[in-house]
Amino acid sequence: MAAILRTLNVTKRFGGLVAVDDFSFEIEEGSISSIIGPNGAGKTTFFNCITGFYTPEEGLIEFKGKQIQALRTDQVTKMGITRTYQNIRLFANMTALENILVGMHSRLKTWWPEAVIGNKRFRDEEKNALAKAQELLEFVNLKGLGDQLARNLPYGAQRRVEIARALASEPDLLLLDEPTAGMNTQESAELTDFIRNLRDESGITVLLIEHDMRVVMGISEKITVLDYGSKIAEGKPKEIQNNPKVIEAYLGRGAASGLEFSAA
Amino acid sequence: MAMLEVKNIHTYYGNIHALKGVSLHVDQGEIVTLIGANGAGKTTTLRTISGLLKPRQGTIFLNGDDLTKYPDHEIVYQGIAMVPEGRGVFSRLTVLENIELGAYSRSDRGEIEANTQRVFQMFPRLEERAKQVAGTLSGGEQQMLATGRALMANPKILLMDEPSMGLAPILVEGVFDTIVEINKEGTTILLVEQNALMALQVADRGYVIQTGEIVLNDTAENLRRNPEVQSAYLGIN
Amino acid sequence: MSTLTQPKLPTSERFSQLFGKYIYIAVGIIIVILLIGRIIFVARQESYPLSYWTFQVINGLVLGGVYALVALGYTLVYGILFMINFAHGEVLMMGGFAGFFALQYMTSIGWANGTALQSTLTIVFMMLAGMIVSVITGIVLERLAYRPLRGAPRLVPLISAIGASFFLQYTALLVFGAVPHNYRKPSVIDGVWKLGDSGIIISYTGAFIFITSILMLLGLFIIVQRTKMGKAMRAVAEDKHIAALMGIDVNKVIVFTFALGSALAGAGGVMLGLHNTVIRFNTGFLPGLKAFTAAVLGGIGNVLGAMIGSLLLGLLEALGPSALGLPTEYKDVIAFSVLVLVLIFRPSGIVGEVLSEKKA
Amino acid sequence: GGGASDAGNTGDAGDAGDAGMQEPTFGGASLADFEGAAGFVVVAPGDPIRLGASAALTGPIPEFGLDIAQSYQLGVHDVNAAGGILGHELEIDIQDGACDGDAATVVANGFAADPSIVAVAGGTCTGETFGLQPILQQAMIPHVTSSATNPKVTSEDCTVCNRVALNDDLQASVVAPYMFNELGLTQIAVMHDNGDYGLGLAELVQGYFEAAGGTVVAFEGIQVGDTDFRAALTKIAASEPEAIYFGGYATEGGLIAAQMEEVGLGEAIFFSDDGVYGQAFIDAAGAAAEGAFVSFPIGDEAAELNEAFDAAYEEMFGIAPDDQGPFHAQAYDAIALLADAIGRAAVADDAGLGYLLIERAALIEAIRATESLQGLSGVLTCNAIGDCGAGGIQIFQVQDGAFVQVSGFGMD
Amino acid sequence: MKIKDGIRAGFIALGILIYLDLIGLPKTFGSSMVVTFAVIVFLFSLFSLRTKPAEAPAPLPSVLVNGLIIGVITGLGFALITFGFASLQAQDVKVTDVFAQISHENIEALTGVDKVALREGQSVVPGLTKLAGYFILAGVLGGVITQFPASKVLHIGDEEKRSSARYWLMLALPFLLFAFFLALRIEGVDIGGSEENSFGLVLIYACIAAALFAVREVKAGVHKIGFSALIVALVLVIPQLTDLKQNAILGAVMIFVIMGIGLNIVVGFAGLLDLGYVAFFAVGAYTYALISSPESYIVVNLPWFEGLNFWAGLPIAVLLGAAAGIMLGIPVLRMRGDYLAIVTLGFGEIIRLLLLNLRDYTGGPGGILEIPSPNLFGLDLGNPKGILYLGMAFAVIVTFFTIRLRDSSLGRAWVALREDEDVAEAMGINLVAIKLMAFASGAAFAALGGTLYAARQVNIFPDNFALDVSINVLSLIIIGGIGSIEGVVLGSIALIGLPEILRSVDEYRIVAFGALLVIMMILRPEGFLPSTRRARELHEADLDSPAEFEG
Ligand SMILES: Nc1ncnc2c1ncn2[C@@H]1O[C@H](COP(=O)(O)OP(=O)(O)OP(=O)(O)O)[C@@H](O)[C@H]1O
Ligand SMILES: Nc1ncnc2c1ncn2[C@@H]1O[C@H](COP(=O)(O)OP(=O)(O)OP(=O)(O)O)[C@@H](O)[C@H]1O
Ligand SMILES: [Mg+2]
Ligand SMILES: [Mg+2]
Repeated sequence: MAAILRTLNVTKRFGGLVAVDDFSFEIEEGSISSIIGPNGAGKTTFFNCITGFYTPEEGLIEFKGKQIQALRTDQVTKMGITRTYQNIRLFANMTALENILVGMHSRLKTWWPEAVIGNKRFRDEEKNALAKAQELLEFVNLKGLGDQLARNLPYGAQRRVEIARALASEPDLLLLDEPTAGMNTQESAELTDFIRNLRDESGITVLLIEHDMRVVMGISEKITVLDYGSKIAEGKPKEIQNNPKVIEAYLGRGAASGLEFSAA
Repeated sequence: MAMLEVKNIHTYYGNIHALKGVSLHVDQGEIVTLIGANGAGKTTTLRTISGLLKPRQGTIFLNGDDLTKYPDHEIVYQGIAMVPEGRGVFSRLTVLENIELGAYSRSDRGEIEANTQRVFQMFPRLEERAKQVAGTLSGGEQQMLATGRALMANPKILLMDEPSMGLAPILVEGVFDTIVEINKEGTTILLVEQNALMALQVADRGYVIQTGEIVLNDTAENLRRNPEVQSAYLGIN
Repeated sequence: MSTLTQPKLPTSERFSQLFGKYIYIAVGIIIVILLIGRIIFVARQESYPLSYWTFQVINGLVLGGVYALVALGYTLVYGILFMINFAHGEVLMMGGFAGFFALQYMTSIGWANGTALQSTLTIVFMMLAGMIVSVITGIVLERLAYRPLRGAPRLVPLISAIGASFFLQYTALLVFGAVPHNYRKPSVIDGVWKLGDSGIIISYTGAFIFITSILMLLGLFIIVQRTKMGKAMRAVAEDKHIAALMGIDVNKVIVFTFALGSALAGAGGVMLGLHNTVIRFNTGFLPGLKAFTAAVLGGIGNVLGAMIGSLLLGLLEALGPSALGLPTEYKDVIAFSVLVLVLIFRPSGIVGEVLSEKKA
Repeated sequence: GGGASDAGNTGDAGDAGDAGMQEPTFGGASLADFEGAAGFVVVAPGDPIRLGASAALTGPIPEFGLDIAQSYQLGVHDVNAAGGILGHELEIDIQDGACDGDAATVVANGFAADPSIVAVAGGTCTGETFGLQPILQQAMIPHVTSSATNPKVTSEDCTVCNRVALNDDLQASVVAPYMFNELGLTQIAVMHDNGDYGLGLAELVQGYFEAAGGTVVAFEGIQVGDTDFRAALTKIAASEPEAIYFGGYATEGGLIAAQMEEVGLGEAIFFSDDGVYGQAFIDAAGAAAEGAFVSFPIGDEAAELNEAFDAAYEEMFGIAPDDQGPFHAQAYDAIALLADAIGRAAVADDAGLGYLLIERAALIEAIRATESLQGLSGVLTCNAIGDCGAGGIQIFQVQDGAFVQVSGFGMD
Repeated sequence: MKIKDGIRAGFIALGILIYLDLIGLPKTFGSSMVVTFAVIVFLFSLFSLRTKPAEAPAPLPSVLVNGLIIGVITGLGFALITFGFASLQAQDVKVTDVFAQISHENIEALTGVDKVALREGQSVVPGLTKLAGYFILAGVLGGVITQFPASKVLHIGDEEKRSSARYWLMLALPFLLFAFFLALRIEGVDIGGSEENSFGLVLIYACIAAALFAVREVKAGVHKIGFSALIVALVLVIPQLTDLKQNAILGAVMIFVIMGIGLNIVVGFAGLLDLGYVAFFAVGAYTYALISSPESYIVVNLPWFEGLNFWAGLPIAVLLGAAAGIMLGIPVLRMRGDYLAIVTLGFGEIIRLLLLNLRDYTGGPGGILEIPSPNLFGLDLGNPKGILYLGMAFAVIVTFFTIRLRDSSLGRAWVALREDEDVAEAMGINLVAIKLMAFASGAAFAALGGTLYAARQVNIFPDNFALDVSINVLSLIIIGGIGSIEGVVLGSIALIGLPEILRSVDEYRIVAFGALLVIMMILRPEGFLPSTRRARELHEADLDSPAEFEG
């Protein structure tokens, strides 16, 4: 399989701080990969570089063979990358359905004068968009909750709406930033299954950041470990789990990671 | 008599009835944990105890003194300090200033100085970064700061809201080590955790809260063995 | 992986990139070059002596000093509540009126123009009267018009503040009458220094304003950075709930902030009255607007920024027209244009907010 | 505006008819011919003759507006005290024109919609007056302004437009030569408040002064509402004028005079206009007022009348008119002029039942025909385009804290 | 009910009365003010003594005592202060030097002792005793009334069930008010007193407001269509029935409706706080003036150009307005929140100052005169009625345009932008494009309003385009209910229409306007008729807690 995303020597600095340091990386199309690393290692910053929130000072980011490091966020989205956020960032006062419709924005083709006139093309497109949004809602098991305000939804549901919103833009690559943060064990397990199904059914490539080792180890085909902005290890879950560098910098005794239990 | 006694509190967010008669108690020297799913009302319980929210009904006693009659900012003077959810450090202030603010409720200069030293001893990392602006600390360091800051109030009881959230596994271990240490030094702790596994390892007793109601109440040991708790909160089936 | 080559964006993309990032810089450079060119051209043509520029700098600094006293109040309140206290100019006006009546009284008992000591005491008394009345106005304003709205979206307190501004202005019109109230400078402060033959003149009141505003800035700095109250203020600015957890009485801190800002405005009102010798119901409006502009120019919420912004604005107003060879009517056009320009290149003001720009 | 024919006087006329009284006639034509007809106003017995007024009670110069409004009230009071007009009292409906064309539009439409309004006094500002004019013209309601001095306010096209204030052109044409010839000034700076009135006058003065042979070394504007004019004055000082002529109003004028010394213009003469005349200027300028020149249309000639007026005004409103604003005399005269013209234009009914018929066209003509009417501001005579201001500009100098007339140009 | 509460209430009431005294109400309204003040005391006691719904009803004695306390404090306090002023007056001290309204008339209105008598030493005590007596009586009465069941009506019930009778009444209300208005015109009927012109206008306002509420409440479907058609018909006939002044005022209201709808796009939809909206209004007005008035610089200096008529000038003005919107939009794209507010404010001032100072081209403070008014197929629209109809037509067009945009993906993108700019961008929304679109359409509407304004005024001046226009438009969309178009209409009526009626009450008008803004924000920050979405947002923080949580 071909690499869908490649980065070469990406460096992002904040003043004197090097948040991402000469980071090269690639993921294969259709895979599920993870990035882990201590707090402040630069994981979220790396996501921000890919999605165009930040422009890296150095290095190149190539997506589906095109360079994207200088693009604006909305252009990156149009090319097929979307993301979710470490702390959920839904449009709180819009309904779940409206959130998903906004996610679809980049796929809608009509121009505003058509909306003003209200021609057939516009009406058809709106109808289709609505239908598709309902479909997505169903896909994330939230059928019937479309008219709820996003902020009134339970936390787990909000996560799923966020993912549905991300999917609405028909991405090829989905970036998830700590999708299970603040979830309890059972909820995390459900979400893990959901992500795996998503990849299996629609072939979307998934890259996630996660601190919950049960999720990471259970789902990832490849794990990359960041520390102080640079890569300290990369490989299959088993390799990472036993890598002394990773244990020292990140995993620790393993008591908190739940690995003990899953092993038991 | 229990040190902290929460009796039948009902708390609302506007029309949302978040706590539906929560009662719990914490004894001197204990670590008590409160576990539950998202939105169960754990944070709301702590906020109500610390005075940030006023219950519409119910009472909270600390050593026999009713806390609900005090405005939010006077609760800390009664001996309750809180490590808020999401750390809540003052990100534009320096580490040292954050720590000094922790002692805002006190005026015994000498004692404060000693206390600061104790916090620095417990978290040497903070002393290294004393002049740094708190917002630029890493997540784990911020958690240390929030804890250290709360200790500066010299509380009789410390409320901790998800101190391990979003931390790397190695830091999570550190946080729980600290909790045990603080407790050993004589501070009573009410701990809210999503990471029930760890919480029940360090706690003496625990409560399980579900949609605003306490549904279980037992020793930590028993809770860990409880099959319902295991499947719902510990990921064991 | 080494096959990656340098970026090749489609033309349209490249244009939009340019538009997004570089056009600002390009336009900025062009504008600055044009401005410099114009200034050089004008300087050649007009050939004002150096003393002229010095004189205008002095005028500008005094003007800036007045703005600073008001701008500091804006910035303090903004820094804590993130609201624009649109009625702050009216707080100044109330102080100005109080100072006026105090002066009238002192004149009637003969102190204003009595011995140097009496005259000095007159000024002290006026300042006190102005500050007290302004503080009362500010606190009442906070209690009635802003506190009930705390936590509401920003537009709401803004509209409330606009309402309060109209209310205060026209209340003053009704209560004190429409006619201008003219200050008579007490004798100690009535006069000018002539600097040799240079033609430069400094009025006592001008020097008084400038020095006072610097002192007030220093005082404020010490209060905010060094005292316990200052630390509490900064904590409240960041997070009111967590501040309350620390045992900080948030309402008290906010009231204190309003009182502090209002006291400065009150002092400003009296000094404005002493310097420019007139107070009317709408006296607060224009300085209020300018000071607000100055606070934003410097970076709102930032005490030092307010000072720098104010002095810069004062200097722009005084020097700008001459430097660009325009009639003085254009001073405000110049001032506002510079504001827009500065904010384009430094969207959070000259000194900037301390907030990080972290986005995601 | 046909929608508003049901005004109050209809009902009263009906009552009179019901009482079985004789139907009034005017020159043989019956009342019904005029009742509600567009060009006429019928005043029933016992009803007042109604005037409208637009005064700037809010906006940038409320103190002037209030002065004018109070003078209107006093004017009406005096007319009524002297027996009214043909047995009818005068009544005035003062609305807030806010010194703003926008507000004036509404005010004027209100008067146009009210068939009992005979004439209008005002507006205070030029913009406000321009807002009134098109509407009043359409409704054939004459107006007299007492303070709008812009030359464009009166013109051949506008038959309803009149003023008792003097045209700025006259003021400038008197003042500029006076400065050049009498005061011997050759280099002056001209300042203005960037308002319609101040700027217009300043430009005229500049023109006349240069025509007389002098040089205008600087021409600078200030902004109303500002109180610190030192930067502008510093700039002017650099061109070393012998005098500053200022077009504008008293507050700014006073401040400029006061601040001149602080920029080294202590020796230069301060010269200004009728908007500055008044106690307000002396109060604002303080000691610096001494020696300043100000032109004003009222001379010592009418001093006695003015004294009586001042006393009555203070009695009625508790403030001396000079403390309130500069245009009270003209405002008072506007009412007097309207009352006089109405007296000439109104026709009593044939049988002396107490009805009064006022033909709007006749009133418009009557105003223009005003001649030698003694007012507070001088002797009023209207010309063909409605300029009725007393015919002279006098020049005053502040001496020992009071205005002393030093020249009486243009006096008849 | 503690005694302390009564004392507090008494002093607050006294403060209000003194305020009203200082701003000169007694002087303006004469001796009737004593009674009015007593009524104020009465109402105030009623409201402050009424127990809160949750508490148990206060016993009669405690309420009575507190009523008495309120009465005594207000009565004695006010009498004492008036006595003080009167003594000063009697000694010929000029109180008006400090408090401009405390003249002899003021004292006379309150005590019945006129100036001459006062100087001759007549005592004001009897008058003041009477006054104090009134107040005390009013306070006690207020206390007594709280005990009557009828006063419970003052507690507005939590959730009134909407009965069908109420529903139909709501639908009928606009027509009833309209009928009332028609009845006024019947000869011999004199309901509104001498100010019948104003009274009629108030009825029209009430009628339109009622219609707006009803349209919102009416059930969807046939009901809605039929009802709306009736309302439209009603609105169309109104200008035929109203007089010149009423039409002129309604015309002004319409111009502000058009502008309000435009600003609503910028502030209400896209969440961009614009304090310099007047700039575009000015661009529209001056563009049209410059290319149409025979007095304008362009027409005067181009020998072959005779000036365009309204219909030719309108599109040019609107396009230039939109262009100005984009021009302002580009530099402020990166700014957020309050910086945007101050920059737009600055921009508005720059435009006004340029109009003022570029006098060779704009006529400076002298403005541009003789702007031609519109004509339609030979029909002169240059009168209040014509302008009003034209304004209504424009408002309809603008509304249509706005609603269509709001319901498209662009509309959703604006909401997303307002909620979270970064995330919106990450959804593939081109922020530049949609922000500029918001600025451009908002500006175009303002320019449309400006053109109409210029045609209505005939003469325009830079002063017409000062900051207060921006503030008015912003206030009206917020008071009306942000994000909603009905809200804009209602806001325009409340903030533009109503004050016009009060024009003869001069300065009190603006004091009341200011107070209204403050009170409104406290009691109903989402405005009268908000869009449901905005109402939700504004109540986000409305929590049952001492200090609200925002997130
Ligand atoms: N806008 C910014 N300005 C300055 N420093 C920043 C900014 N954004 C991130 N940083 C710093 O860059 C480093 C990397 O941050 P990042 O958020 O990428 O960490 P992370 O790996 O996602 O950590 P966590 O697991 O805690 O989310 C941190 O030290 C952070 O403080
Ligand atoms: N500020 C708020 N406004 C409205 N409702 C709220 C607010 N905060 C919490 N809630 C609601 O109150 C209930 C309890 O929330 P709480 O935050 O106490 O849960 P929690 O147990 O702490 O969950 P988590 O594990 O996510 O922190 C939830 O239903 C939540 O939606
Ligand atoms: Mg992160
Ligand atoms: Mg929680």
